[in-house]
Amino acid sequence: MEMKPLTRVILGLVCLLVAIWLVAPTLVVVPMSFNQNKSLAFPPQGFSWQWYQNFATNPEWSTSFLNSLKVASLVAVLATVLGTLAAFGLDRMKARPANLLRMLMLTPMVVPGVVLAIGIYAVYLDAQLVGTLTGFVLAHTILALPFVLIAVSANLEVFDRRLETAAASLGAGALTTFRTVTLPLILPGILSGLLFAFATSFDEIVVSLFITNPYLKTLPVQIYSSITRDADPTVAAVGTILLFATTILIGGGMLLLGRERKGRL
Amino acid sequence: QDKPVAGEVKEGSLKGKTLTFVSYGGIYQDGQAAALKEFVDKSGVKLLNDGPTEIAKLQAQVESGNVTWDVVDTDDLPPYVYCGKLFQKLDLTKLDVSKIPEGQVGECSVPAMNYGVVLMYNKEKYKDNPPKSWADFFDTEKFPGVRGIDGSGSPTGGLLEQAFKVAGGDPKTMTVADIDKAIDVVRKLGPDTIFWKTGAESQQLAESGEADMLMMWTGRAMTAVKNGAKYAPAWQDWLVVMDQMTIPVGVKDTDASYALINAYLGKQSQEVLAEKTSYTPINSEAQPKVDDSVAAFLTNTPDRQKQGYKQNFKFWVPNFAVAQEKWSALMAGN
Amino acid sequence: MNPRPENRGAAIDLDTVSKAYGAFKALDGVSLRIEPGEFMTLLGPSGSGKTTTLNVIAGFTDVTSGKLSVGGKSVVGVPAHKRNIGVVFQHYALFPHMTVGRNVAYPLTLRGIAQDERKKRVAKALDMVKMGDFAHRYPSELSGGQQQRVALARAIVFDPPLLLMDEPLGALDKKLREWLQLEIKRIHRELGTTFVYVTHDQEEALVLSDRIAVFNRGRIEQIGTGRQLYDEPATLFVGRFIGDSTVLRGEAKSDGSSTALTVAGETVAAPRRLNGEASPVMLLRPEKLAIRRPGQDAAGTNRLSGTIAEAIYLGSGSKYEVRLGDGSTAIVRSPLAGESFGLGDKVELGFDGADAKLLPDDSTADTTLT
Amino acid sequence: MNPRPENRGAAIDLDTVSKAYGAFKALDGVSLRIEPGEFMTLLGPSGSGKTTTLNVIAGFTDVTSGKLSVGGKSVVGVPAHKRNIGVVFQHYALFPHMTVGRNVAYPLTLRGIAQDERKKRVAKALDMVKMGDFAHRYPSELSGGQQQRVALARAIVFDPPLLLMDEPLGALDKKLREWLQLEIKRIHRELGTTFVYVTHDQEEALVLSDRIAVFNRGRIEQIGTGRQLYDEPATLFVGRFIGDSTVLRGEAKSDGSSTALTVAGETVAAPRRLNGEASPVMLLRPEKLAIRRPGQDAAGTNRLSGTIAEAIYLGSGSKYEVRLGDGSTAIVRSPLAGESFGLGDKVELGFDGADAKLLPDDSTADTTLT
Amino acid sequence: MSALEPTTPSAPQRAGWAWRPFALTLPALVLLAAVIGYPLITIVLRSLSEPQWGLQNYTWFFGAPVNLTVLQRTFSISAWVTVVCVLCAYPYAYLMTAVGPRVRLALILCVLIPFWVSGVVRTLSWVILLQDSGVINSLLRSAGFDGVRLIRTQTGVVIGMAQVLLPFMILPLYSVMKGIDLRLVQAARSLGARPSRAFFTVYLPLSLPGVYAGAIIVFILALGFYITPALLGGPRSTMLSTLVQTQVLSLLQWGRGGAMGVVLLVATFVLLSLAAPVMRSRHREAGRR
Ligand SMILES: Nc1ncnc2c1ncn2[C@@H]1O[C@H](COP(=O)(O)OP(=O)(O)OP(=O)(O)O)[C@@H](O)[C@H]1O
Ligand SMILES: Nc1ncnc2c1ncn2[C@@H]1O[C@H](COP(=O)(O)OP(=O)(O)OP(=O)(O)O)[C@@H](O)[C@H]1O
Ligand SMILES: [Mg+2]
Ligand SMILES: [Mg+2]
Repeated sequence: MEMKPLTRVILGLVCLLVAIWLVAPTLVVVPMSFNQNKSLAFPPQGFSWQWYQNFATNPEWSTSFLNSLKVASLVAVLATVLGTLAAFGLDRMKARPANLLRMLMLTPMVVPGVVLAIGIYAVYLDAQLVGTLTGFVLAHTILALPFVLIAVSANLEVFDRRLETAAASLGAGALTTFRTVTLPLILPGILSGLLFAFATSFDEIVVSLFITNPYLKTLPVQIYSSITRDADPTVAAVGTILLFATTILIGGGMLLLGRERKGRL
Repeated sequence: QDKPVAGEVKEGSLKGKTLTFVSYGGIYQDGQAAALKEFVDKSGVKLLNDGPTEIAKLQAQVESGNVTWDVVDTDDLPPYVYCGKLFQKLDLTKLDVSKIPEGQVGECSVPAMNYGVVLMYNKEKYKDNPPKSWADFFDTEKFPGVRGIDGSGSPTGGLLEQAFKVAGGDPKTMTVADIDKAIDVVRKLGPDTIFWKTGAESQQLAESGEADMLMMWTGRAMTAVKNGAKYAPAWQDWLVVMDQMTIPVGVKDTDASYALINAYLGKQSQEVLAEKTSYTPINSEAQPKVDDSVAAFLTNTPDRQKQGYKQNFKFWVPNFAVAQEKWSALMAGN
Repeated sequence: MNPRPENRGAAIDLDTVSKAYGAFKALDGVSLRIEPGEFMTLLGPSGSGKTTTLNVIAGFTDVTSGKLSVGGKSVVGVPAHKRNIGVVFQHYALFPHMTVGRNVAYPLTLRGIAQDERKKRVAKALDMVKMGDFAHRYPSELSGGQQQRVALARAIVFDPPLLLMDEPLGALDKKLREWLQLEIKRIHRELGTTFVYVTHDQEEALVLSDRIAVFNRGRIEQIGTGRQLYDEPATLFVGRFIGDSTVLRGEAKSDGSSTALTVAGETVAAPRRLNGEASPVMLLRPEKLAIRRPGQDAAGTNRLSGTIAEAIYLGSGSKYEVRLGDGSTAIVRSPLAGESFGLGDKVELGFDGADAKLLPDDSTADTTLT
Repeated sequence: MNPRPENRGAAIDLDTVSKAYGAFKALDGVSLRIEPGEFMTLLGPSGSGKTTTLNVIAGFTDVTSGKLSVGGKSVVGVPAHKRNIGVVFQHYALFPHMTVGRNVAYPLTLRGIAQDERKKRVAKALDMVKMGDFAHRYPSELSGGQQQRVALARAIVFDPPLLLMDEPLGALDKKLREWLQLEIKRIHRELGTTFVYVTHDQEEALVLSDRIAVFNRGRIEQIGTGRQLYDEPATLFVGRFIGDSTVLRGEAKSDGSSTALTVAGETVAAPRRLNGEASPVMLLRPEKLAIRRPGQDAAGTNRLSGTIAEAIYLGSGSKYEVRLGDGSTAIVRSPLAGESFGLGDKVELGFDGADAKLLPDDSTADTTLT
Repeated sequence: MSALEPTTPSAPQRAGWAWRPFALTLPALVLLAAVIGYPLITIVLRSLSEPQWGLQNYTWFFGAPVNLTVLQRTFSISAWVTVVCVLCAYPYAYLMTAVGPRVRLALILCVLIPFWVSGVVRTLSWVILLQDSGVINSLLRSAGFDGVRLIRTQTGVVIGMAQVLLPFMILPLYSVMKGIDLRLVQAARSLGARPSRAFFTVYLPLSLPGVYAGAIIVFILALGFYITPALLGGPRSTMLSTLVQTQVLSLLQWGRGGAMGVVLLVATFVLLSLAAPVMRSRHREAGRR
């Protein structure tokens, strides 16, 4: 879209501010992680690696971190698959039932966390799911599902369905059409759904606090207990590690994937 | 059967058994686990640590008849409020409570450790004329400045009683209607009052100097000072607080739970606990080796014990729900 | 017609098919039988239901009522991708995220055709539409006509026994169109493919088709060869839609063997009886009308006088619009060799009564014809 | 040409405009002057740069080099919305989130035209394209041709002094197209609007345009009236692109006043000198060729023998493709009245040397012509 | 080659997707029913049955002014957060579609990074940044603005919450904007629309699905926020979740907590269904059958 130079400058500035706003609180974590004292004060004092050491050597931290990775990855996949399927179904349904079902699927987002958490806990006690990987994955998947649903639905709204017809006419079955035509074109939506799902699980605390047990703790549970009982900068160290890990992973990944698709104008 | 002795464990008595001990995690629970190490080694029990303690979670277990927690460390009020409902009435013949300070053993609980809620003030702000008591804390004219109050959830009975005193009442004869009067005193502190939500936040408030007078847990106060906060405590009427050891209703092996608690109450266990966590032991014979900065905030010295203020349990337990509701209204800006 | 012996094309049978969008009937009882290997063209005004018919055959549109079979079997419930039908969409429907090459290779990939073979066939198809140099472009980097050609190549590349084409050459210049018409004819001849073809170019329809179905408002008005439609239109609509025509209206009188029409005082007659139509009209093709200066020697049995209202130079001849006495317009085509007339010239038109077609007046039924 | 006196149309001046996409030159030094009120048609093969030219004029595409002025003023840097140009896009570009009515009202709303007036003008424009009943539909609920008509109405409704139309009638049937051609002509005449028009329909180009610019590979080959292009093509490309043509190639010999070409043993001559072209070709229009059975009385000074390779029935006459001795094809059109020939018949073609055009052979330069 | 496979005449004729759409939603629905359907029903039942059967929990909810204040505040803070998110995310997402791959990468990173640092930690960072002695106030002071109160105000809460939720707005928006046919904007320009006009009448409406998607996520998530308003706000920015938390976790007042949850749920759904017709426009409906 054409823009006046002034508009362009203003847009750039606004976005710069937004970007700073987005990353500033994350960056604050970095200096805090090198604090010499066991404190989350800012500005931090002294310099020390001890919190990183703590993260690496204390099994509570490292295992909970790995657990979170595991749970979040499974959740991301499961929720994305289920959510995308559902978004499709809804997209192809008559408006009325679709709206109803859509609402239903949004409930996990709306019900206050505690209320849901205790409900799920009661169910899990009966089903022997407390503190199990399955338990975590199922609960988090439910919580993540609405994000995937919404993100994918938004993309389906703007997707040109005539292309699916074209693919079918060329001999592509439903699945193939989906894989070769629909999927690549709504991929941005699915990817953002996937990210949301992963992040939801990775950061979920309220339900996790209830369904956790000594065998299986996720990172947020660990962070929570750490932060409620003592101001442990290990939390900041974890934050910093995540920050750099993601920057490298995402940045590197995107650079490696290389050339942007230039299909669409 | 022999009278139990705190800290004594029968060799191999719990071999093959498993106990789940629930507390609040972090260094506190680490310390508790260390304190119980001897018990575990000797009895041969397998000890699992769980947490954090959520009463609602416990309730769900009790209601479903599927109780997986064997010994639970809780805040000070719940064992009184839910005594008999969620927590077993304790059979004191199975425990040695002789070394526990006066008046701390409840019907359903024994204390897990002591700490205090202490008034901390900014030394630089008040210099020569520091606040000395809760009365000063509530006096914004003589002592202007930002106050920080525990807003992490439940009301602190002791604080409300102090507030009620400021309003001219006598906590000993407090009635339900008086709760409002006490809360009004807090409300009058004005919009500048900070209600901190986590211990970490209170510590952070002290270290950054945001608040001039802070109601703080002693452990946090100690850490803040250690980290360079220019704050000092006013010990007069510090509020005695303790975590409680309880046994939930419906545990599979009650005796094993008793054995754990009894071991926990032992002198040596309590010394280990204090050294690891800097909380005050509840065995009066315990002599933990701690450095000066920690010692300064231990509450079990005779002096401290004299200055301490115990809340009126008899009043708060039945009125807990009412107080909570009124307190929530204050917290919600009403 | 005349299904070729080597025939592998599929037969299509539409039986009183209707398709409604809400209250609006896009198709209204369409019955159409297409023989294996036949080249059937759908002709009709904009919005008359041609694309909808193709969509029904291809399986993209559910019918509201009616039956459909392809290759002798009912295809109700057969999903589009199993019908093995090549489709050129009016809107192209190229995949924006694939290059031209991958777009065209797509149906082959789906059929598991080996890389080598695939490359060869893609190259061949692209060469046929003269897009060989563009395999690496994305659709957004092509001109309109180039996109259309890619769509054509994509539909043809996998040799489907049935090809549906919705104005596949509409965006192309004459030369290219003629070249591709030849190619399409070749495919039709060599492979015996059944074609259902939509075009607005009547010449194209005449050149390519075995039969033509004329659509109007969701119905088929007539099906027949190009000559049949031109010479023997079943309705006034068809007569006016196909080719140029002059329509004479007037007071009608019918005797035993012929009908006379009085147009603005002049009477013309045709040797056919009225079939009870209240208001018959007389339809004349431009080449059946002879044009000359008034009083010149006459051809034909009937004559009408008028004035030249428009003269159009057509390269290979001239086309005149002649205003008649009743204000209506007659269209006359004269070869370059003939006499030429200027605007406003008074002329006389002569024609043979046998060349006129008497038809019932259905012109109120259609608003898209002027 | 001949700008009308009441003229409010805008003049356009393109001065050696080039547009490159990477290494590919979509426009390569195009210079084009369009007079105020002129009707200029751009003709050319698919991908030759017509749409790009329109985009440059409308301001959607930056030029790589060259100058452009509209209405006498340079429009470099003038944003598209200030150019006040109506555009019918080849891809329609209807707003999918607005009804037909709101689509057409859009330019009026932008110009702050009052509701009443707006309604009237929208209704008029929609009626003109015969879409009056569809005002409440969304574009996705229309057929291809209906969408195109809405696009047309939207471009016309605000009476812009300059209208750019990219195949505005391409998806319409003949009748509707003729009706809209008349409307476009009327607008052109009554309002003096300048038109830049892209079409693939040569008849349409001839009917509508004052002048035609023939594009080829990003360049303009010739600009002139339809007759000029047909009768006096400047290049072989133009000659072959416009209308049917027969191209004779052979050994050439030139004397003082005429040039003789030997085609498969038969020699034909044209009364013009070679202008130094190494390999001249002779271009003949179909109607300049007379067809007859061998030995029959001859017309014209030259004759060639051949065989009927294809006979096409065209409604108003026949078109023959005649295979000549050297394997090339001659195209002949004969009126319905004339004699008719069958496939394989031996025939003789006669023509007047004066009717043949001698042109340099540039056929290697273009691959899209067969 | 036979043209067609044998057919099953009874199956419905369908383009592309041979499965019934409902089947596609089934797995999600089953999981939904299993994992939260049951708890949800229990909650509703408990809100009606504890301590006795009846509506007492609801009359209590609507009888206590503090609840209504907090409910109203919850919605208004969420609305503000949503507005701020839309306003900030829109230009940002747009820029993402308009720049080259390198800048886009940087912009995407800025969006994704906050995702990975625990929400609790991030909120603590905000406390540090916003507090009176914090970084932002120091900056403001040196710029001459003294005594700007950010922390413990609703402004502070909105700033913090919006930052946490911004990625949920930006990503759906970006993915929709990427698919917009810019030729339509050209068309608008040719018809006489100033860039701003073309933007508001064409680009914006076409990007609305993304705005709606993001806004719904943000708004609903904001409704349930607990930690951030608690830490960044004061008593005057308490949100409903905190009250629910207190009722359930501190008081074991299931009935009341449940009733609050149900009220929140119903209120949200009412709002959503009011918004639904706006969100499903007819021009898309047309493409479906
Ligand atoms: N974005 C692009 N990138 C690369 N090449 C392009 C791009 N857009 C157009 N072209 C090329 O520029 C040339 C001219 O395109 P243009 O659209 O002007 O053709 P046209 O004359 O309108 O053809 P048609 O009649 O098929 O519409 C074409 O060969 C096309 O492939
Ligand atoms: N989704 C829809 N909703 C309502 N009416 C529709 C829809 N799709 C098509 N129509 C209508 O159905 C009729 C037939 O449309 P169809 O596309 O078959 O026409 P067509 O013969 O292909 O016309 P064209 O030559 O213009 O492409 C048209 O009048 C059109 O407006
Ligand atoms: Mg159509
Ligand atoms: Mg073009």
